[in-house]
Amino acid sequence: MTNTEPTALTAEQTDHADRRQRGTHLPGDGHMWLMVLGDLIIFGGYFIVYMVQRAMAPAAYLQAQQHLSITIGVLNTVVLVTSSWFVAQAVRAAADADYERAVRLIYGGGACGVLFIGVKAYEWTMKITQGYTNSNEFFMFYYMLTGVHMFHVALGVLILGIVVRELRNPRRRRPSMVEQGATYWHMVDLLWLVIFGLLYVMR
Amino acid sequence: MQILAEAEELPKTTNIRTQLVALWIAAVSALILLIAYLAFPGFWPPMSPRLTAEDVAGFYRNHTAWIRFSMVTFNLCGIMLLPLFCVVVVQMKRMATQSQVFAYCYLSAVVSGATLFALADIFFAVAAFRPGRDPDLVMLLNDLGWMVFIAPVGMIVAQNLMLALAVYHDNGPTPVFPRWVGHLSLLTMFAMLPSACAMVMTGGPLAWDGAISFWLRNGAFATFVIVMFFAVRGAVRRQAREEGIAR
Amino acid sequence: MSATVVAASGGEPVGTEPRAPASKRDLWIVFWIFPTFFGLFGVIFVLLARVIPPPRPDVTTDQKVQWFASHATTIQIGFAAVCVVFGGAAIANGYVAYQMKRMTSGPTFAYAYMGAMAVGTLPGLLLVALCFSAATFRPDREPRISAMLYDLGMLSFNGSLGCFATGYLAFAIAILYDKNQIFPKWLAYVSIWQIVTEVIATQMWVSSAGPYAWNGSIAFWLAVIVFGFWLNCQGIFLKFATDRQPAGSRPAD
Amino acid sequence: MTATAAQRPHESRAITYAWAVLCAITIGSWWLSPGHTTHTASPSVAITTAVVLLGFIKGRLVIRYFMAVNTAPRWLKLSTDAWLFALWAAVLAIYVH
Repeated sequence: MTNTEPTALTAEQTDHADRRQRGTHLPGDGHMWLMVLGDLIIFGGYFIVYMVQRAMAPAAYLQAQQHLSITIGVLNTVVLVTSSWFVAQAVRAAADADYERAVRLIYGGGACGVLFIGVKAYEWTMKITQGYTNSNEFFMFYYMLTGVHMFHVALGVLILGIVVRELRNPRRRRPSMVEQGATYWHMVDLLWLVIFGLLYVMR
Repeated sequence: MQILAEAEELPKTTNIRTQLVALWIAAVSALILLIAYLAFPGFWPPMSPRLTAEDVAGFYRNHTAWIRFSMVTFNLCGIMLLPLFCVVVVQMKRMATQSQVFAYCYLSAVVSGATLFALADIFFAVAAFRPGRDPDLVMLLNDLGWMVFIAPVGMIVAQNLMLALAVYHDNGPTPVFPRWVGHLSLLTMFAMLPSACAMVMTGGPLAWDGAISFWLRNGAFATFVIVMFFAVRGAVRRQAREEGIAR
Repeated sequence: MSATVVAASGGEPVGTEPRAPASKRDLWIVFWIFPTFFGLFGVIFVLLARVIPPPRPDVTTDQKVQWFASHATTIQIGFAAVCVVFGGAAIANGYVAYQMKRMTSGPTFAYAYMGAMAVGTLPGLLLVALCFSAATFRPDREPRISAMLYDLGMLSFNGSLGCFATGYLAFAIAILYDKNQIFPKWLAYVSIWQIVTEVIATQMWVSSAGPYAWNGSIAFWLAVIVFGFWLNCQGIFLKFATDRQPAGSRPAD
Repeated sequence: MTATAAQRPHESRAITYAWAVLCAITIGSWWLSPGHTTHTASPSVAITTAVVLLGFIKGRLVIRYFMAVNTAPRWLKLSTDAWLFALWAAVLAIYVH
């Protein structure tokens, strides 16, 4: 996959590779996983509440759902999944000590993240000008879930920036740091897939 | 206290000077506040919670000018007591044998407490702003003003508890404050504690116009501020002598 | 371990004059105020003041007056007690700020935390006490005024968001830059949840019923669960930080 | 070490396959969604069940391949799977109920 020959691996990197092969490697660190699992549970709570509220007025929700543009939803999902691909490949590149490629890939992932925010902002603007505000219960959930998610995306872009800064400094580059950032970024992707399914697709 | 000539320009001398300036700001403000206090007709005697809405509205209508004068003065000078408490924080941080934890908690409580004090006069002043206002609303503003002024003593309780504990734990050879400052602090705290009942009571000594909630509470606080002025000034002077910048 | 702590932050020599042997009693006294205050806070607000679980926002003026009337006694006892003990909030927050001051991340965010939380006490705690006490103080008060006090109290109590969001942000950033590990890194991440719940709670200002109202499943209950978890973690790690602080040390100026 | 180096192109390919499947499912759900203005959508248990299943699959692909949980300790595999299963099962249960 890579053009350049990997440079010498550090002890940490060979150790990671070894544990990965044995299937006992924790990507990133426990602090980040605690945050991710907790965040998943909290969002799970939001999703369940959404479903319960939806079950009380399914017709009204379905009717409101029809005002969302599925094309924009699909576009944004593909953008975010692609950004995750970039970041996941960056983790592999960093594990191979190919830091230049890792940085380029993370730039790609970050650019997709920014594009996602741009598309989302466009979608919000459209919906608000069309008169779908948070006075409708479905749209209240729409703005809340996508808004909180967008906050996570923005935070993720910041985290990717921190990862790039660390990768560019030879004394600070550590695979576990890249993995932490990547773990967070994929969580953002994962949550979006659920939001996409619940808000845009289900009937 | 005489600042030594050779220490005139040192930063630690400035530290002493600013503390003394802060003390005097507080002292002058306290004097002005006392005048405002004497000028507020609602304190002579303190207004009863049992007044009817008409009586309350009539009171604000009849004494508008004096109420405005005293409340604007409270508004302007009330928080100027804060520098005194900040000098107490500086002195608490000097205490040699402890971790300074009491000083931080004291500062935190002082800031919260000051925001409450800053709120009460606004309610009174707004009640006097439009003499023709609906009496029910004037009474509401009057209730809120009295309650904020008298009842939330929790921050002063926390403050004085921290000060007293700090004084008792300051057991080095040269304590910052004499031990009686701790006793006084606790005594003031207990004197002010019962006025929390003013949130509930409509009559008797614990109501906001009562002997305990009004006279004892405010008397204790005024005495505490006056005595603390001298106690803190003494501490600052000792600091100057210990640091070798004054005789 | 203690060597790194001393070297990095705590170990500024405390005076040169002879003094009593170092003790940590002052730290422990202040630490125990933290759980004591929040325990009292929980008991008072749940059992007496009736603010948690929150009364409904979607009721008529008469129902609000009725609600005040039927809970008047406990509300009055509860909020009179709040007036006595709410200084504990200042001490608890002050102690967190004190421990933050021992971090290697500089004093900025310790002061920011202290300031934000000290300001937050007024809108987030005292105003509801004031409004509900004023409403129960005169049962015969004009019903429209009592109903307004009901809204003012509940919205200030549940809807004062910025002070606390600022405090949590300061707390998180300070932890992330700290090398002394006064608090664990994940507690900083967890503080992000707190900010998110505060952001979501903004919706209680536009929503008078349903999941986003001030008693709603999302704006209130999920937020309270997250807050409870976070507060317990903060308390537990405050204890560990107190355990590890060397006797006789104080934060750098 | 040579053995692990040989693993890497394989891992990298797996990530790309996962990406391709995710994109395909996403684009496929375009036809399922109610968000077309040309017709009026009606509730459909079949479509919702499909959404739930596809959502589960997509989530698992992200967790296993992107988040590299495939090579992670067992507790992490179990807890992420438990979250995924509990979430989608609850969604379906509430919907059907």
